[in-house]
Amino acid sequence: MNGKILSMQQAVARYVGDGDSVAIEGFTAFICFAAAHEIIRQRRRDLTLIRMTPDLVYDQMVAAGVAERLIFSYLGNPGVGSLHCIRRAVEDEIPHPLALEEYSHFGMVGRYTAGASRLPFFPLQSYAGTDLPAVNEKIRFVASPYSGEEIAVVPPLHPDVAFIHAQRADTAGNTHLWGLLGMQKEVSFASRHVVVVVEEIVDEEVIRRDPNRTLIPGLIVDAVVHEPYGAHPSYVQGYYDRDNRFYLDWDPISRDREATEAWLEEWVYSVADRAGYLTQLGDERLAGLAPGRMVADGVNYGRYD
Amino acid sequence: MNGKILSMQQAVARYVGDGDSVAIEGFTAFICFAAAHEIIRQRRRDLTLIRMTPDLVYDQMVAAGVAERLIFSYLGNPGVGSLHCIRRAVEDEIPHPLALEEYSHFGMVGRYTAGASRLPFFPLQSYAGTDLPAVNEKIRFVASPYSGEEIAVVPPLHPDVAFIHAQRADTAGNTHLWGLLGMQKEVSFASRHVVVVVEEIVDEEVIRRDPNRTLIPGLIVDAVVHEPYGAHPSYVQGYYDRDNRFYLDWDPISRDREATEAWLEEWVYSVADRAGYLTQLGDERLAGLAPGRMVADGVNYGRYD
Amino acid sequence: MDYSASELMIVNAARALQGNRVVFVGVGLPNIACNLARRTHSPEMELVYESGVFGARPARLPLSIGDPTLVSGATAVGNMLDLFTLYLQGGLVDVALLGGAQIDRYGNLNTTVIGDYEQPKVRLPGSGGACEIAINAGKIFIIMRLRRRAFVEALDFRTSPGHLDGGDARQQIGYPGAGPERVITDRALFNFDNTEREMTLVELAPEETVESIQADVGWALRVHPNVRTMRGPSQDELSMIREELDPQGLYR
Amino acid sequence: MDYSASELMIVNAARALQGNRVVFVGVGLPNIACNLARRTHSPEMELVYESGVFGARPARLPLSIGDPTLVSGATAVGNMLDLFTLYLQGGLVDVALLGGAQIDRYGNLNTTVIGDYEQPKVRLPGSGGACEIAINAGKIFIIMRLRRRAFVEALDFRTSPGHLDGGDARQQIGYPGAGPERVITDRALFNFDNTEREMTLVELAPEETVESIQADVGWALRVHPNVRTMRGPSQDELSMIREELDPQGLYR
Repeated sequence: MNGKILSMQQAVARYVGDGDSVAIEGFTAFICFAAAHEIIRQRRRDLTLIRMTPDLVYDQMVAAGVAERLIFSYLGNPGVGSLHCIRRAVEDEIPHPLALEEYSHFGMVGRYTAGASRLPFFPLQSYAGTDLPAVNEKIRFVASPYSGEEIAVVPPLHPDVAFIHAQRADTAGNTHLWGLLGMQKEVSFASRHVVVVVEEIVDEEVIRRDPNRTLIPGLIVDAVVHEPYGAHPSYVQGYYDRDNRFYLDWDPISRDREATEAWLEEWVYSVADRAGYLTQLGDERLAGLAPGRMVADGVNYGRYD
Repeated sequence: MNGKILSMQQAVARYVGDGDSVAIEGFTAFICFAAAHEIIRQRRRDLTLIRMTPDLVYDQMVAAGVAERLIFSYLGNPGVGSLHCIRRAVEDEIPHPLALEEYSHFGMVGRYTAGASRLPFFPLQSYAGTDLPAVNEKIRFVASPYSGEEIAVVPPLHPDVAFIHAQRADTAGNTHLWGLLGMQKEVSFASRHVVVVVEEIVDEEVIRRDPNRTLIPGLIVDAVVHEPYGAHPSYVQGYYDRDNRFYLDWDPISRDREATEAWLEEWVYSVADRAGYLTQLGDERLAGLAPGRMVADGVNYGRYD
Repeated sequence: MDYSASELMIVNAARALQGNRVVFVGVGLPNIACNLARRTHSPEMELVYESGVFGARPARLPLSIGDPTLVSGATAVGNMLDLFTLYLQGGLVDVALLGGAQIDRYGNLNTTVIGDYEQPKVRLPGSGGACEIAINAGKIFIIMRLRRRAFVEALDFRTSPGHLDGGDARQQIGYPGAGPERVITDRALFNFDNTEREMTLVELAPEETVESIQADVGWALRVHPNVRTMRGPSQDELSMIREELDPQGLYR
Repeated sequence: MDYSASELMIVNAARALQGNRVVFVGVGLPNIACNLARRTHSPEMELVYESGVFGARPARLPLSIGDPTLVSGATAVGNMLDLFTLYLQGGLVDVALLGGAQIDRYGNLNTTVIGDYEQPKVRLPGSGGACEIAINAGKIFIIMRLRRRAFVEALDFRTSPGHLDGGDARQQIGYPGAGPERVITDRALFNFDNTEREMTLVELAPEETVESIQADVGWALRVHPNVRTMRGPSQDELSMIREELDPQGLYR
């Protein structure tokens, strides 16, 4: 067991400082609420929060007052409605103002990719003829040296730290992820520090028997946190389903500032860690999220010696 | 069984015409010699051959006189030495002149990616300070609108047809490939027509039980050819090893024009198809290439209904 | 036969999808419409989701565009870079369904803010993938409820381009896609089949008139010489929606 | 002790790799040198191959940079776009080993042609990944046999940049990597530890002299004030090469 295995409390204490830029990614899946709640508990401030879809995870963090800036592409409670806490911050400066830096999904995809690839810019067919470049000076245009046609570009993005949830990793941080890959690989390569949070820690041989499934190499991983159900109420493919009841419940809670603070008190501040959160949630609630089995057929890589 | 299942003879007759640009890709692995030999047998002419590493497969095609142009990044018999037939064409115009369009590996990676992505150019950190841009006017430079720094760019590449060898596909052309992914995905998306050549045709459900393993969707596949050992003497991960003896044997053969033509007569022109080639090669030779087993652990995607 | 405004939109959207192979799907009404189309006239239809899924075979109504039921049993699932570069920008999407908080006569859409950008009255979700979808997809079908606050003379913010200022503006700017072809609402259907590429009223729901629609549209509405009546849902379509696609009636 | 010129190069290259975590490996001598380093002083060393393999654990001597033994048991295998963008251009490669048909005093390399490009006397393989490796890798070790035809005053073609025209030319042009740090040959070792970044003779094989080396170098050679003697292979190193890494003696 090497030194990369940390508790979430240790990982946040070590890799998240006031004023840092933090990316808790995962497109509608693998959203590491466990990391978000620990950051709230440790009362970080003035963070720049980076996510394509801020989702409930950043709605909660903004309500808790940890953020001063948001870099994103879609502000919504997927399938339900608005993110009321973020709207309160933007529309009414509650609990305090929140600066927005806004892209389209493809723009965020491009910023992560340019960051991961050490490119000065990423070209994409978007933005021309819209009002987005007028409100974000980082969106610019370059002329092709072949056709002369103009194409939009976005600059690299380098979060100070990324929290990436996945199914399994070995103790060195070599990580297998299956299902929606989102931009987990690119944001990891783009970030200065990477914390991988997994449902299971597995033997190195499990990873090496399927190297094409390795999305993130331990080489770029600073810490590995073993946190089962760490993505609840979002989901982990093959491990648990999205807890949609919570996504629906959050709508009325988040519309009301006091109800939101009461929720944060009950589910974040007054629990010590993820284990405490899960105990409070109850086994029955978790059992109801278990999917059936659909197992991929094994493939033979062959032994060549 | 839908209309995409063709014999190699049918696929070449339908998708390769004189003067076309053809990409038989696969970086040192999955090299579809079966397609190359059928193109030679059907005596196509004036082809533009596209491959990062022309390898023996294009050395044989150039010797057979099918090519007038080569787009590539590394001309060598990997681990052995030179490609003597291609050198004869370039140095001595035998059997006739061969025009070269030359990049680095990253440049070819970029051309395929730009083609697959419908981008006007692909930026890469390369070429500055070298003699390559002077001999290839397609390599150009663009200034970053952020830092002003210049970065090299290459234009999109769109082969008329790509032949992609893989382990398995369903009858719609949805293809699983594991091992060295090379640029098989990008060249497929970049090409006007795609012929997938596989060791095994499998049920659609085998593909759908592991969608992350699908490198090429049937959507972009025109034909599926079932051709076991179609990549010999190169290899297919988990199915057979590279036949290194042939790579070594080719060196003296290819140094001599008559020996090369005798080889083409014996192994290409005088065999009807891949089955004939394999019969001539013998089961013992093939049995000697069988790897041991190293099977990936199954993963559960879960059933969500 | 009794049906809701949503059901009328869903069946009309599903019918409009006929003949399209690859459809870029949003969640909600568009998702039900696409799945209805697959189960009726277009079994070969391939569903693409911006979450990175191609050829989804959802075993249940997806709760979001990232629902795990979209992954299990799909043809291919890659990262979002592949989805946006190879599939969308690569030109493989035949049609995409979009909606918005505001639309103008040329089918330009606003999903960003109501009011001033810096001091918004209402902060909307923003683009998501809509901006590049509107530019790169082969064509666009717009699905939204027809309300006065939505059909406006001038957008507060242009998030996703339709026909810009009309005419051949899209070709001038060099967009790969053809832009909005239809607007499907709960009260009327529109197309853009004219050289100005201006939204034109072509069908009315039974209880609507040209006047009742004009009353809720913020500009002088262009009307087709012979306006037809929207065809309502068939019994088969209704039972498929109510029994299979949206049993809980989330989108009733 | 009796050993070959290749073995002398291999052990000196392996020793030079000490302290480097991520090594970009070519096939042949460099591959044997890297595997020797892993099995001796650097068990933590990660091997990267341009074929898309990271953290290879080859069970046999790879026959090419795409040998299947590099895939089975590797840490991660991705496509070549990932390898070149995320790993190489991304700045994760500490050191890469390169060779060439011609080298000049500043460590610039030619692997493209001998003679004129259009009418070449000898058509060489070309760049492969060498051009971008020379630009992006943290630093470069050059491994090649010292011969008069190879160590030339002026290259016929500059395929991979070393220190260009010397001095701070690399920084001026904006390369991310530091460029050539050592040249390891069968007869002498060189470094570039001077402000002109010019190849400097620092070690000689036992039977060589400054004069015998100068005789096969096409320019007035810069010589370190106190030239040392190259350390030959140890018995352990030799037996590991001969018994485990290259039992058939392919690179003897």
